[in-house]
Amino acid sequence: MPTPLEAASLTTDTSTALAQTASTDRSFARGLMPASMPVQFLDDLGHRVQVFNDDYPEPSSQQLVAAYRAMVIGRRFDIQATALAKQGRLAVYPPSRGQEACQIGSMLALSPDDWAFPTYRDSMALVTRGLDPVEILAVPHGTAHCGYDPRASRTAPQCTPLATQLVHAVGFASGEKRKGRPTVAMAFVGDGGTSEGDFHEALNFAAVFKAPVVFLVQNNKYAISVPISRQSVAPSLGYKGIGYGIASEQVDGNDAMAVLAVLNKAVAHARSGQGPVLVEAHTYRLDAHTNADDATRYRDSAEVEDWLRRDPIPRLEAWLRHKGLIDDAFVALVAHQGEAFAADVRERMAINLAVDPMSLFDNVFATPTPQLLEQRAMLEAELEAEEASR
Amino acid sequence: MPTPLEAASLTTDTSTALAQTASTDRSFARGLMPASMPVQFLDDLGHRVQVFNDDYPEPSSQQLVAAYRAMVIGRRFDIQATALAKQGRLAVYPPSRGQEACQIGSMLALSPDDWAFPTYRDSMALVTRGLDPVEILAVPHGTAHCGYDPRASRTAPQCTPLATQLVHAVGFASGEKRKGRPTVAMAFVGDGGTSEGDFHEALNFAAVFKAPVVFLVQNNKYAISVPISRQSVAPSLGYKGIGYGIASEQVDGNDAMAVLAVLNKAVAHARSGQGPVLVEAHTYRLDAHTNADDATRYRDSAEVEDWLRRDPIPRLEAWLRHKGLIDDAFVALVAHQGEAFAADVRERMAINLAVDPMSLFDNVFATPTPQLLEQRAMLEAELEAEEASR
Amino acid sequence: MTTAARAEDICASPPPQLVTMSGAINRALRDAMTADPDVVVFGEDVGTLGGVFRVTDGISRDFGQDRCFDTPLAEAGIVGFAVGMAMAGFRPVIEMQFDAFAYPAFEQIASHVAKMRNRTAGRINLPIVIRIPFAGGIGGVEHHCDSSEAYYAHTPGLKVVTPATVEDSYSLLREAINDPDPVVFMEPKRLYWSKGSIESVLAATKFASFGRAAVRREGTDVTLVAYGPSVEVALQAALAAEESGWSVEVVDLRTLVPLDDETMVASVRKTGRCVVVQEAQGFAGVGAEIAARVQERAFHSLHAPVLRVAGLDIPYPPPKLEHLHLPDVERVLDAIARLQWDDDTDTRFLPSDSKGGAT
Amino acid sequence: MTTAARAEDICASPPPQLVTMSGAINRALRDAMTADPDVVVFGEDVGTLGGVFRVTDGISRDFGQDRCFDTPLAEAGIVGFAVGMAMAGFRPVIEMQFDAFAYPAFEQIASHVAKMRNRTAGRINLPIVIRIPFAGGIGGVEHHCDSSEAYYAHTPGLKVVTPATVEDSYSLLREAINDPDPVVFMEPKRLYWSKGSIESVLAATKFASFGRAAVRREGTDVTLVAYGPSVEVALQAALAAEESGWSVEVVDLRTLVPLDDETMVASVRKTGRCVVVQEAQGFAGVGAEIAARVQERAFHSLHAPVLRVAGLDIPYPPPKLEHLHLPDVERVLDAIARLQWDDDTDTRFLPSDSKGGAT
Ligand SMILES: Cc1ncc(C[n+]2csc(CCOP(=O)(O)OP(=O)(O)O)c2C)c(N)n1
Ligand SMILES: Cc1ncc(C[n+]2csc(CCOP(=O)(O)OP(=O)(O)O)c2C)c(N)n1
Ligand SMILES: [Mg+2]
Ligand SMILES: [Mg+2]
Repeated sequence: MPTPLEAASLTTDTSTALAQTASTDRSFARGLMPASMPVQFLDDLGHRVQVFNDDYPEPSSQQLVAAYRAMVIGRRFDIQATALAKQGRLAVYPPSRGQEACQIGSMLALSPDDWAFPTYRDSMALVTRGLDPVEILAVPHGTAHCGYDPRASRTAPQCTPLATQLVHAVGFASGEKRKGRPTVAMAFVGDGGTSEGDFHEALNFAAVFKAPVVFLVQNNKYAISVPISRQSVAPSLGYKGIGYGIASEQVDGNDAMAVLAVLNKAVAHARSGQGPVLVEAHTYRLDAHTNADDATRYRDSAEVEDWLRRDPIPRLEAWLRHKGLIDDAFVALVAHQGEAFAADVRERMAINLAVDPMSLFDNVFATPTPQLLEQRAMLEAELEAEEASR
Repeated sequence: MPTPLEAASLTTDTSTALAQTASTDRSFARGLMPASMPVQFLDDLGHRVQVFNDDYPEPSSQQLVAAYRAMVIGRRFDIQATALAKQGRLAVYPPSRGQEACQIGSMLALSPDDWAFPTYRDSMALVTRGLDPVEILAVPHGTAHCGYDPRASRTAPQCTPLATQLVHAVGFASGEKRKGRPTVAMAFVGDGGTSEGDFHEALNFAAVFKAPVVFLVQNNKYAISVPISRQSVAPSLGYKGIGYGIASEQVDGNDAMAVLAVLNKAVAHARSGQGPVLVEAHTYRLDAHTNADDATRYRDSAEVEDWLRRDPIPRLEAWLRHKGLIDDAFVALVAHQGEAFAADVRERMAINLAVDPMSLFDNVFATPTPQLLEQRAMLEAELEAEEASR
Repeated sequence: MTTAARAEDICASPPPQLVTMSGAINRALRDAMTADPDVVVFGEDVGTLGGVFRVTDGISRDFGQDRCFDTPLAEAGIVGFAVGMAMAGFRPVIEMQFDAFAYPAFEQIASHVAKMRNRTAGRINLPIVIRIPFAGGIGGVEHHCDSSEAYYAHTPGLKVVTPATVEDSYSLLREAINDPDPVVFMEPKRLYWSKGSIESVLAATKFASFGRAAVRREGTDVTLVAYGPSVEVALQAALAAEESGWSVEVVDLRTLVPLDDETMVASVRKTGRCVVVQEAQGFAGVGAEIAARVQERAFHSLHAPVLRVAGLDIPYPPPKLEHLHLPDVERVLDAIARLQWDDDTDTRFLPSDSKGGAT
Repeated sequence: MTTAARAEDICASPPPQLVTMSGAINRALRDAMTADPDVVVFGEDVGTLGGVFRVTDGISRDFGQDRCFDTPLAEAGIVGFAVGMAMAGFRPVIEMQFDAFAYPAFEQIASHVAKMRNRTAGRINLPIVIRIPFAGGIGGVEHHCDSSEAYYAHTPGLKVVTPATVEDSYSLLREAINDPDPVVFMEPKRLYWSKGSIESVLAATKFASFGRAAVRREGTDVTLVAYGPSVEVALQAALAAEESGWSVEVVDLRTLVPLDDETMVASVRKTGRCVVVQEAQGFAGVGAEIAARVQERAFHSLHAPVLRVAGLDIPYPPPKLEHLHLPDVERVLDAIARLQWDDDTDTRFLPSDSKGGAT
């Protein structure tokens, strides 16, 4: 883990000449730089690789077993949602199969009081957080813009306009800090989203205000059809942190143990008042962008095959079995729980929820304007007339 | 100078696993990183400092003498414009006194066919480019949005919305490259402007499209009243380049010899097809933000005094005298030329230029819409009526 | 191939081949690129993928990565890059993936694209076309269904075009690309799959002129003024109104800037009544401009106020409720019915305490 | 201190102390911050400097850097940061330095600030005030004089407020800060130095309600509807018109969203004629909405079309020409004169070939 940002604060009260840069030798810069290779604990087969970074304590067995279970359930949910989209029960679904280690690791690293600022793709993460899957699916189901209660779940609405919610996370985390609360905000963005101006502004605000935010870049190698090589020619997206004075890291995003180790530390770093952290997780989107997308147009199956060999679930499973932390019975149990979870989603999504037409006017403002009241009256009259004519 | 960006292109066709990051060890990163201390050739007294970077050839004597002359004239112009603003002949003027080394160096490093994309503050640079000072002052004079011909002068309009013209520079440079022309674009931004999302997007587009752009950040320590310490806590603004895979440098912005050396090389780098360069020049705005600003509200005179000792003009003068490249007579001659230049500006600005009211409608579109023709007719009638009633 | 083509030419009037609107736009891009090597297409996913609506399908393959390419994911960057490319002599046609995703570029559009010609006294013009798939009716989720035309129409220096037919989508886009000034080209998403023939416009030597509305249907009792996705709604309403004995004229504006006051006003002078139909939220939208203009210019011809049927003044609703938000035939018919054929003011939807009149 | 203050209380009616509009806004910020510790002020240069218009003068010093502080220079960042702060329980009052410099934040404003309450079914509300110094008339250079109110007024979920008097600037801002929803608070730059008394509103227990226009002057022949910087122009025109024998009523809208249809329409029902005055370019602006609404609701009371006097449909001109762009007394008088007191349609400015009428 990078050293704390003391050096950065050194620069805040210089006023003369080159004093600001006097403290900027490479050793300081190195303190903010990610490891030269992504942090990895387990190789593709689930063997423990040689530890090369003592800074990251190994996650507890308990956390690892929980991660395994959550990954299995998360994936089952994701597959179920994809199926519902294919059946037309959902208008659209952006799957995250293959990204389980990031999705689950990010949530297990948080305390219940922390907040998440997810994107449209982070549904597995929300399932892991304990949100009702049917509420999560309200958006693709077409019944709501956000089906869950963000305050109760401490989870901001899944954000569609790319990178825009990162700044919210920064303002929120900074606000919590100002209120004396120890909340950390976990802010999600994709590789493509890092190109947006809002990503830049969020990182800079976070650094300047020392906001307790962990920025998790899930570099799943594509922004819809555009490969990362056309998105950025930086050595790694993790190298963006230094330009803001933000401690940064890169991690093997398909290695749940490594993701947890890095994010546990990142969350602790942020919570301790040392400021934000940027983490790039190298992972892969195994499915198409959404069910409406045709991934064969822009990538070949060999590439997908290659990534299937790095599947995060068997990898962690192999390690946990090797350590004797789980066995056949447990694996079967978790698989069963996954099935039950999916069955529940299927069943409850089969019911068509009625959406109150008048809700259109309820939350534009706290109190509807006269203009909205007129429009409400019009719609009411229309619906009554329709009802009457039936 | 950083090594060329071959390494960056290595990353563009990886498709598997962590291959992308395999090439991202620190030695590559170092290739993009600025020097740990700003490049300097002359100390505050004009003594040649020990060369610590062989990568930057010393500028020619001819270029240095030209720079001296241009700095003297540039400053004289700036002082004259400031005076005109105080007298109310200009509505507003953003002075750049103290930033002569950057303003002049940036222009002398360009070929006549290159383009500049300046900000509101870069008026001295435009004087150095040979633009008519009265045309430059048309904006603060209130007669035009841009008084000069950008095509003839190969200089984009001085840009007010911060950092927005950086992207234009990138598109333009990329377009020139696509047309097979060897044009380089010099794009200007202040320390404050680096916080805008457009700065980020411009750097990324430039890197991805390998556009021949030199981004010159004049870190004059303030964005109106906001000091750099509240703008960024990065080790240096020059450290932002690596996050895009852009070769970067930082330079003593009050040392004209260093600025020229670094920018000469940066322009050559860009022109040779190696992609963009980011240069942070550490300098200082000696005057207020504009004549409407009161700098005593946010900084004390001791700080200004301190920077006066680093004045770029006496510094270069001392060196040139020491080397026997200029003498009293030359110094006097240049001072005289500066006075003559200022007198010409004063004289020509005393004339109130008539602005054609009907020009309001001429360039909204190539051909006015019917709606504009109606409004034109209305104004015409009004002016005729007014004329008649006199 | 050439022989085959000739053979086709000789065959007397084959049935017109139907293409979709997205196909017609694709064809317009290709024809413009063939006609002028400076025309380039770029944006998010417009290259290999061919765009999320497949509007640029195959163009990158057929014209090469230099002529049609993907950019990094940043809309302000895309628009700003287009400004620079135009300054270097290109004619960029850029795609904003969805309406609400053009908002990050708003500063570039409003402060630069719209104003560069004016700022430079005509020395730098920006022949840029900004294509924006817009509006709803396709069950899209939030941020994918905004009607944003008023933001652009209110910004001096932008031409704003919105085709309602397949033929117009080809013809107006060709004209937009030829135009020396920036054009915001708004493509009604729900019409991408609509079908029509473009054969006559392919053969034409001139494209649809900006500032010329089209009377899509003639009538004598009331004029419906509409544009883009609402033209179809207006036409359906006209058909239905016929059954109630109203003869309805439908004017399709085609370009919002410049606006064809003449055609619109001439129609209302003839019919004496007018309803404006737009999908965008009504408040301070383009429909307000049309209503204001019609009564300014045809006041003494009007037998009733100009009414507006517009989207509700609410954020675009979730898919299951969008049908309640979108102007439909019923709502247009209701507005027609309220055109004071019996000379009474309609107070039904006014707040009850104001029915009395003055405060 | 306390004694002194009491002594003052006892003194019978001292002459009212005059303050500038910028002073009144400063006072409103201070009073709101004193009343509620969750009110925070931030933006570019609002701290030590006190803002480029000195509106936040001394607040950082008196309330501390925690309550009033400078941010990095990034408008989308500022607005997005405010969204997060509001989610954490604060009531941010943020400043966009000038009108055109709010455009980089357009996505944050239109896609988040305006929609968060609606998106979350009321679970997250955003009590944010976005202060925007706007409009021209101060000889400002390009990008510093835009009238951008229509962009916000057209966006559902935003309240849009624009004071025309010193008293209102205090009262409406206090109300805006108390409002549970986001408010775009547009401050007419040229009125910053205007003077007035705020003593009565300081003493008031309630602030100006949103959605309540003010009749600034009563009259019987014609209604001028105006807001923000144009109210003063309308009042001057009313005075001048009196000399020509016209009795002119002036309605100051104060809030554009919500809009006070009632007051506006009641006035027109009384006078029978209406001119809308706005500084913004006219096309598809707020004035169009007002004209459309007035004729919708008071059609049978109108003796002439509702006319608009607005800025020209051009980019804001350089200072030496701005007087030709800005609606002035002459132009308003001319519009009043054209209100068909003699029942003729005015065709003077129509393109010559259309004077005949139909196409
Ligand atoms: C501002 C904005 N522009 C465009 C889009 C359309 N869009 C949705 S997802 C996407 C790709 C995002 O890629 P990435 O950030 O890598 O995330 P991923 O989908 O891979 O998780 C695009 C372009 C959007 N949602 N927001
Ligand atoms: C987008 C935008 N926001 C705000 C402003 C107002 N403004 C003009 S200059 C300035 C400070 C710029 O500081 P910096 O980039 O350091 O350049 P300098 O003035 O020091 O040369 C500000 C905030 C602007 N011009 N554009
Ligand atoms: Mg991705
Ligand atoms: Mg600066």
